[in-house]
Amino acid sequence: RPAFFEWLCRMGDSTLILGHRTSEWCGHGPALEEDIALANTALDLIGHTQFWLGLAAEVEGKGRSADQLAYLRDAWHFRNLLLVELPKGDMGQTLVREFLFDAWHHLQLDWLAANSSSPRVREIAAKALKEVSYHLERVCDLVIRLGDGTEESHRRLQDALDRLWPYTGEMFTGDAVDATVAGAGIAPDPASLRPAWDALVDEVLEAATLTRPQTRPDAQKGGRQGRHTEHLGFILAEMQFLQRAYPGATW
Amino acid sequence: RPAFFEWLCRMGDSTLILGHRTSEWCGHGPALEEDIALANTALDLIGHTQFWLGLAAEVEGKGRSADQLAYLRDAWHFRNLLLVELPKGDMGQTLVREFLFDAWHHLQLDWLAANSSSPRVREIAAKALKEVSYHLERVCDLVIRLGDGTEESHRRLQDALDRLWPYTGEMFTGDAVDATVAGAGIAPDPASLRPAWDALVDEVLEAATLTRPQTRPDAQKGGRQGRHTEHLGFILAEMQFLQRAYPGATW
Amino acid sequence: SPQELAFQARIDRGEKIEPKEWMPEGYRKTLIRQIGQHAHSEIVGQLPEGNWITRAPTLERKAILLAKVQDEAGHGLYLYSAAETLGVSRDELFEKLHSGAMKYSSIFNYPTLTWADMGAVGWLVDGAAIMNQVPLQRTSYGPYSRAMIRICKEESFHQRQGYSIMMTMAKGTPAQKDMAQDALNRFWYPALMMFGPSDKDSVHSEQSMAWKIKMNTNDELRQKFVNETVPQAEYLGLSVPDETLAWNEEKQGYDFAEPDWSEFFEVIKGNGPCNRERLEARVTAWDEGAWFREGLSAHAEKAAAARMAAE
Amino acid sequence: SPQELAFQARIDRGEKIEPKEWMPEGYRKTLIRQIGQHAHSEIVGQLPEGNWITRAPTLERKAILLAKVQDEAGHGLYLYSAAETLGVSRDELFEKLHSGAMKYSSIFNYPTLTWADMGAVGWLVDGAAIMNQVPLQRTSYGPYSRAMIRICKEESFHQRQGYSIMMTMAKGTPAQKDMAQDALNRFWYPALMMFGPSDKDSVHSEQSMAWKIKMNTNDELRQKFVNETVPQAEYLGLSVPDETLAWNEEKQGYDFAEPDWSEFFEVIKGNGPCNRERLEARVTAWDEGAWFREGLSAHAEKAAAARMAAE
Repeated sequence: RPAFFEWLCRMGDSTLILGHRTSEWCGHGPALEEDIALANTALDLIGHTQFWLGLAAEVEGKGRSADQLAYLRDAWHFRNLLLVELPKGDMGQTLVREFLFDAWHHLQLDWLAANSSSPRVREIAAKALKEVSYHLERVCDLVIRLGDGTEESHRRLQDALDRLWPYTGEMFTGDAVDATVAGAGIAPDPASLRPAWDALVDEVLEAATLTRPQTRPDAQKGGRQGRHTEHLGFILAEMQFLQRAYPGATW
Repeated sequence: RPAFFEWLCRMGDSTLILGHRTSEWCGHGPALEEDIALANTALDLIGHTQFWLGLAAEVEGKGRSADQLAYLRDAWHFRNLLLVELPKGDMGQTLVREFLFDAWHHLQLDWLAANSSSPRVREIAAKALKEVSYHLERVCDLVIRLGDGTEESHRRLQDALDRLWPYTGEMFTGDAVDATVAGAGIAPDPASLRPAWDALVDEVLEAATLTRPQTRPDAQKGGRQGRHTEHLGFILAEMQFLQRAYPGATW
Repeated sequence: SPQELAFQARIDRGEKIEPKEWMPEGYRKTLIRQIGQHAHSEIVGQLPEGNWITRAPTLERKAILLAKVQDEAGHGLYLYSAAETLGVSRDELFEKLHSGAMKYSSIFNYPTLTWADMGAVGWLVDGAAIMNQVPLQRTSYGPYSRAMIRICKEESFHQRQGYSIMMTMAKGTPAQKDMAQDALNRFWYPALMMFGPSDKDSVHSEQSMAWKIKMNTNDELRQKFVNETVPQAEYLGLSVPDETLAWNEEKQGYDFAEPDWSEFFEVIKGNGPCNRERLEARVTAWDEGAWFREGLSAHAEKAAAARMAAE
Repeated sequence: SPQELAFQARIDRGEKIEPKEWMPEGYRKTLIRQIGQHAHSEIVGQLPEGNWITRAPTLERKAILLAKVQDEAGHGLYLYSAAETLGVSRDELFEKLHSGAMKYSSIFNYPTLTWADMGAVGWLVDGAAIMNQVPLQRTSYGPYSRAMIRICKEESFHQRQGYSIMMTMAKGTPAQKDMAQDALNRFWYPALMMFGPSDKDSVHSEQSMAWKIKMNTNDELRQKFVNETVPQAEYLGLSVPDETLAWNEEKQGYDFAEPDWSEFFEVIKGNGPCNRERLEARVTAWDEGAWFREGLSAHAEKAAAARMAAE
């Protein structure tokens, strides 16, 4: 049960923080269609967060709500992947990050919707899967078009890929929490998703004329255990301000 | 007494927020000497803040401390000039902002140290005056050298000046609080400092080969009454995070 | 001319004018200006609300605000499409926005300073927008009229959400109520300004009314807005910042103070609190997005060439 | 050579070598590398602490932290000046830092994640630095020795401030104590790594010891650090994250676990948590400051030309 809570926080914190980063683009996108798509993606991710953290709060059984989990934990209690907390960077970094994450997210939700021993998890995953299928499709298409676009768009995407690659291994690195949750049939062994992820990533990178980095994919990790980058503290200071400044108020 | 409190907050909030913006440069300056000078300026400004808000807390007499004033008020209770809350921009904007502010700050402290009817205000102003004399001297020198440097350094300083000019009038625009405090002999009528400020600014701009903007200097105002720009909220979310997240803790 | 008379007759009969049909050059130009300005307002209007998305106080409020800002971008899309039917491209309109040749609604040059502003913007700004837009559903130009029908549906939803934020704040802690009152104080007069100067000072009105591009006078709409909004403020327990406000039995409406029109013209001239930042944000987004748009075009050309070669 | 023998004899007698005096090329090169790396560490070392200045929890702590970061820049200045006496300019050294040809202390590639890290950095990182630097006050190269004397004075002040933060946190609320423990957990082994790999794996040690550029072995200093720090941790009521830690009566020192040297070499190779960001921050500062430096030079030239013309 504590492992299940922990795992749910990992799911919900990752969607929350990626939703936050994505929402930073609102009104600042490179084209109107992109503004709409990014706001829509952020909206979906915040929706997933409500489900995951809502269930986490229930499983914890200490009377906390999804909002309390989102707004009243400090950085070292957050369990998101490091990948999602990195600055949004240019649109190349934003898209490549979403691509690397969605490729995993989609596999994860697909497994959960079909196989999880928890009916609640299956239900949430099934809802989220539809949206994430669309996110993945859209972002693969953009990565291919921009990778195989101009020299500059190619360079920007390759730079983003090189920069983000060391953060991808964390998605597939299990620990005791994962072992417990996988043992209970709730979630897959993280490592088991790697081959399918590799295959999809390779396929898209090839179509995009991008080169798969040769650097270590697992150089950066710790987010899922609460050891973050210096960026998360700033995200939370901003995100949590009102709940912190006006404790107990209803909004 | 409420006017005196208000006026002290205006002094302390302006030094606090300018100190915050200046400290954002730490480790990111264009030269080592500049890193040192900016950290030193920020340090002085935070020191002044401790004095002004410390006295404000005493005058208020409600048992609040300088730290509580700094860390537990929301944006609409802050009384700083809008000028000091604008983003730091490039070094040109940072220097021109400091120049425009220091030129006023120095005159203000000079008057206060010599003429204020409040011995406490005279004392604080006398201490701060020494430091601010040095800030002003240093920044005038840099504005002159960069204004009359390369084409690019000239352009950047002129851009900064044009951008910041509409915020300068607020330093000289009095309201009922100023009238009360001036009436009590505590502080000068803000408008009375304008001729000396104009003279200094004109002299430095001429030496710097910069052009005094012809736009309205008073287009932007309201900070001293609590109507701020959208930037202040983000400053405070960051600055106040620990005090908000861990209420009542000792640091 | 007989053509113009026939055109006016069609309008008078309540017919819709469609893109391929003949229209006077002045009609086209006025429409482009009006629709373009409206589209720009939707786009720039994302910014003051976007400013609070990352700080929304609950997940639910964050989701609602995201959806709203997304809708605004969508409205921009409808409106630019409507303008395109008049022969002006979206990129041309953007260029005019960025150069300052076209305006957007001045209301978006005011900052959003507290969360209560998300309420005030929804309640007052969207409220005033709806007041302007509802009659435009019956405007003479077909594409514009249809865009307005879609937009109005969503806007009234936004207004209700804004009012719900105001309600929660006004019934909340003392600090929240203060924030709500402060937001009303700051947005009241700018909202009144959204209807434009008094009709007697308004230049284009008469011809636009005849063409059914403008359906009501500015003063009519402003009066209607005040009549509807004042009871809503009372229900919230907030005070409208106008000491002269009083019910006038005779005209069955409120007497109210005019906004400070000199402020209005200052903001139009570029001296509003956020003019520079709003425009800079849009220009920066556009400039920094150039490589993205060019990348997509280049790929589309390559793909088209590849298809040609394959045929 | 006889010259080298005479040089070594001077060092053995405890004389100081001064800039204009003859010195072996290896001595000069080793010193440049060591002083330069130390200078770079001061500059890059501003970043992890600079990260918390805007979030310092009280005005007093903010002022102290600002003063500390300012001191670090000042130390950089002394050290670059000392290196300049060996014939290498500050700009050349910067260039080598930016290209990756020269390193800075790996400890600064770890992130500062909570306010307690400001305590841990002062206590452990400055503590380890002092342990390295105190003997260097007696180093054979005059300018380096004198820089070290000034620096050590300030560093021990910083260490006390760091310890004071740890003390306040460790005696504070449960959350603060957790933060303090977490900071110790994260910084303990990286601090041990600051002394470098075990002497048996260290390449340059022997010659440097003979030249009195290096005064103690890495293992000696590490042992000394552990011996001093463990009781300080106990006094704080915090646990050193080393289950094997035990007092060894015979050697009158603690037995302790070695840090994970594979992690050390990974961080050196660039795979630490913050390598990319730290270097990027410095390179960005330098590149974006080019116009500033060029502006000042251009003005200096104009002023010099004007003086010449006037003479």
